[in-house]
Amino acid sequence: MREYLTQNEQPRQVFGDWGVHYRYTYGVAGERFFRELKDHGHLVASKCPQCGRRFLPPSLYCEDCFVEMSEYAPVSGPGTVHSFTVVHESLEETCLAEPIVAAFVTFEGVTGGLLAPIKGVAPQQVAIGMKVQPVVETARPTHSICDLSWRPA
Amino acid sequence: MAGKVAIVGAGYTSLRAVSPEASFRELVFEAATRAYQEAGITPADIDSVVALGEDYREGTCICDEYVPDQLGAVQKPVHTVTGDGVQGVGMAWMLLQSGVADIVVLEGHSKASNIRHPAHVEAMALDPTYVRPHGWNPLFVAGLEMRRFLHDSGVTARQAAQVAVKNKRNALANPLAAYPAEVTVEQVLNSQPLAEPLTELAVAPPADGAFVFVLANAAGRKKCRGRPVYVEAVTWISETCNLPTRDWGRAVYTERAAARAYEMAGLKNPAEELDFVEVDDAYTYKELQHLEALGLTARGQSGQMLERGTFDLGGQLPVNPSGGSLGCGHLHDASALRALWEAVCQLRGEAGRRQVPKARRGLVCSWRGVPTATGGVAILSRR
Amino acid sequence: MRKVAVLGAGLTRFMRRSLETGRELCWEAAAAALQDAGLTLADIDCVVLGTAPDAFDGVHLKGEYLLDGAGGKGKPYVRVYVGGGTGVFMVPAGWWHIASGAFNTCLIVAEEKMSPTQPHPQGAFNAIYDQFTERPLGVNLLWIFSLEMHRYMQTYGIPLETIAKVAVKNKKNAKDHPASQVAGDFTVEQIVNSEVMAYPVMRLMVSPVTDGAAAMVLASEEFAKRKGGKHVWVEGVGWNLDTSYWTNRDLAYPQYVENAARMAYKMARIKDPRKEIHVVEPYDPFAYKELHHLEGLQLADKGQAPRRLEEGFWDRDTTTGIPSSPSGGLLGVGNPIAAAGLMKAIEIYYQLSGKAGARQIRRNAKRGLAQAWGDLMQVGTVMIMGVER
Amino acid sequence: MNTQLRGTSLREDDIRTGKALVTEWHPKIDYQFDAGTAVGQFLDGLKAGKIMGRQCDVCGRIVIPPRMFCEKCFRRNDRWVELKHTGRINTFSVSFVNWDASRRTTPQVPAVIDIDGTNPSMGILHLLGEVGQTLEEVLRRVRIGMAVEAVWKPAEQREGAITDIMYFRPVGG
Repeated sequence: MREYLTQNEQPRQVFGDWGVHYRYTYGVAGERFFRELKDHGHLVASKCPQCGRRFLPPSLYCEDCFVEMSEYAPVSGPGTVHSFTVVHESLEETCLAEPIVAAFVTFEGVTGGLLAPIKGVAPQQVAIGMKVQPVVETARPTHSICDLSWRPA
Repeated sequence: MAGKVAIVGAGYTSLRAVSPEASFRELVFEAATRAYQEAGITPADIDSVVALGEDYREGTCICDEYVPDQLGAVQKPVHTVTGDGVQGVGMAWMLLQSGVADIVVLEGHSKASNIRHPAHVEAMALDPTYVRPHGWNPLFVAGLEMRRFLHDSGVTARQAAQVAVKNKRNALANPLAAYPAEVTVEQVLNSQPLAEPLTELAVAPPADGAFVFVLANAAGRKKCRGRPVYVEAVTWISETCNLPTRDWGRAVYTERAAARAYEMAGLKNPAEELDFVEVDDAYTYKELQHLEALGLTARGQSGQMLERGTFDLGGQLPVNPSGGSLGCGHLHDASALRALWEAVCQLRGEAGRRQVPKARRGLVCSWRGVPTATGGVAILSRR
Repeated sequence: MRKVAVLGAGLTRFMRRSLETGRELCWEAAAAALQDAGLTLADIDCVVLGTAPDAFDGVHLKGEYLLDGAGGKGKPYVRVYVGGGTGVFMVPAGWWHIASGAFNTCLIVAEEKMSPTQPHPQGAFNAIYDQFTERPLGVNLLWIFSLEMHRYMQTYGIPLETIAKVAVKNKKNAKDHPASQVAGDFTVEQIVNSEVMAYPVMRLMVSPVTDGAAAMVLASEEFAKRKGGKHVWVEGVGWNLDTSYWTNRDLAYPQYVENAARMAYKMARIKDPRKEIHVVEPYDPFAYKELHHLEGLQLADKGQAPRRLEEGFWDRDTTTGIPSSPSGGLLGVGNPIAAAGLMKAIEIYYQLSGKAGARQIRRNAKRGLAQAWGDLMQVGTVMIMGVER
Repeated sequence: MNTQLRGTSLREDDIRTGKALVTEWHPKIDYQFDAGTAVGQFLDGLKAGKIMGRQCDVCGRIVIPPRMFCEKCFRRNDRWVELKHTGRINTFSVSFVNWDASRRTTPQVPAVIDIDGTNPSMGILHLLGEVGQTLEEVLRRVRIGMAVEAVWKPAEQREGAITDIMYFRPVGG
């Protein structure tokens, strides 16, 4: 037994794994958004009765006015790429064979926007300001945000 | 008010990529021993403790359990802030101003090397409904921010890369730093792309280490012998963490925190009145974005000023003389304490080869990292 | 030290699993508190959030995730943390934001959404144990409580039936609480004969898994006076953290609770708490904890809280004793950890301002105390409120 | 107070039947913790069949689990001390619940065991064994204050972990 560890083989590590996983409800507003997406293929926004702005994704409350939002309406028209990035690493920090083009897309007259991958276009051809259309997976839906992607408009 | 608040002791460990010979307790004990010795106090003098910690990074659920022993703070009023070092200073400042404590200890550490799947851990911070299910490496948030910042400000990717060159070079003069190096702009730009335009050398690599500070109000200072560095202002602001409604190009949290801090410290022309700044540089572009938000450059001018050498050691306004997180290593929330330690060294004139001549007042600007829009500003002075 | 007033409070229902996300729960409680105070978010200078481990909601940097629901957007916002003691600790934290002179108004919000954790929320608690010398044993949460309870019972010779009466009392009190999740009329036999979880802890002596949120608005004296009316004031705050080497401690007595209480009593200039505290909300995630804590709070001698219980000293309708957990506590109302602690502080506010409705105690209460506890059975948080006299 | 509180309660069935939508997430939340100097060598000691504590010469305490500092005197403590393989039950529990809240038919008996040779007497968390298969049996055979001894894994199976001690059992069976 020593006062100091001075050689490579001396330090020990103890492994630990939390061993839990999670199941998240979508919430009052999220339930509405994903029902509309599932049943009608719409993206719905909520409207603040105080400031009048429309929010995407919809929310139970306006984060500025702090009042309840209970009016929902579909968002129409093409979206605009506000920013995008090409992701090369997985969650395990390994190199992805096929990089993902992740884009944040906004809609005219709507506060906020949605994050989803742009598909069917080379990363070099994506630019800020580019118009895109939402594509909703209907063949094998997951009823999650993974059902949403963008294609050039 | 209980008089000015001062830092009277600053303790540290060296920073390194891995630290297998020391447990987190042993790292903190080393830093605390230094801080208390410098302040001339024993644990009996400590009225309250503020610690920084986030459970998923510590690997411990309710990580505040493991704070007191290594600080000699068993059975004291101890609490943890899940916030950065500037927020920690803020809590200490309020405890001291309220008079409930005269001497407060602030602790933060990182054992980032112990996390086996760091991207999985950081991804847990993403909204579980609208963002996380995509399964993207959370660096994508920084990639989106960087692209939009470059687009809005006109700063170029080369200029952003220059931040890594400067900071890693500054770190060569910092004995604590884990990642000092001479690198070129080309090396930064051509390193492995992670979330374009972000490349590997544009990201501050994680490091292990610990910092402990002793803070005191006027009554507390009577019990301490350490050379005081005064906290002239401390502010913290959170913008929304909700990615869809945030500003992707600007650091609005820093703009607001800075405005309050300048008012609190009575600064009219901060670019003239500050002798150096330590700003968060978790990613290269963040340094420039934060400098613009601090109002220390006109919007869109940070890149050109950097190229002109304004922010170099020896420039008009040295930025990250310590080497920043890019040069020292990223300690998560304790990164701001690394910056605070640099500010204390500079203001005491103890920064050695990195000393900014006649440093009288400095600023620390923090950010809690992706996906947050939370950060703080602290202004420190010699008098 | 500036004086700090309570202007309003709000709660959500406490539920086994809520549809609402954590953010939505925060908003529901915070909006209710602002409404109670007659204020809007624009009147709030700063926000303090309390929530126990990230592992329940399953969100890292949970304070950041919850912030817009808690009203923190664009404001000085911070999450402070002392494990299970966090809920009551919101009051000390809000207090120093105002007492320091830094801010005039503070919204404090506490949230817990435990239901996302699978296979069971209890699993998240495994990682509270020491990662080197305890977790590899295959620990579970109930161990530490049953170990502490057994030591407490053994030291003072307390029968299981007496401890069960805490659950009977609190579940009954909770019948009048609008947030309550597990209220009801139970007999001592039902409690004692309920499923053995980890002896001596039986299923009905344990508070449930809960989702919920609570919020409170605090303000400086200047702000409160300008607003007018009679106010409840924060008179004392205390908190204390013991060693993390919990197996090295005396498990029969919560010294850290005593230390936290003494800090708060000193600030409130209380010399004899048994005379000067008129209503108390001690933390009761397990039945024995209420008794253990009443002793730590100096409201009963060591080992004597159970005897007082038998005498009815802690009953809600007592006129000579000190009503304890008139809300129904965690055993009756539910245990969304941080939110449950703040619910207890809120109960003191309701009792002192005469807003407790069917739960209003019969004693005329001028001063009350709420306390919480947590971590590895090592933290005590205390807050004392009083009305103008 | 307002008695019309908000909050929408769900039943497990609402989720199972798709009445309420959910997403699942299976993260990799795992760690390789640095045991460092004190605990690292404590684990080495277990591998060698020894229970080691640390002594502080100022307060005289001999502590377990060991640390390289004395938290009371706030100084580097002084030496390693080999403790006995025996101790006394400070408290125990009879647990029928697993970590995930599933139930056990035969109980685990966790205990705080004050290890002989510490000063003042202080303990560690461990399990009791050879004490029965039912609640009644365990309560009949185990008492707080009872002397117990460590039962070790065979030397070749030890790996330098707290589980190198399989459990503690009453002294003399």
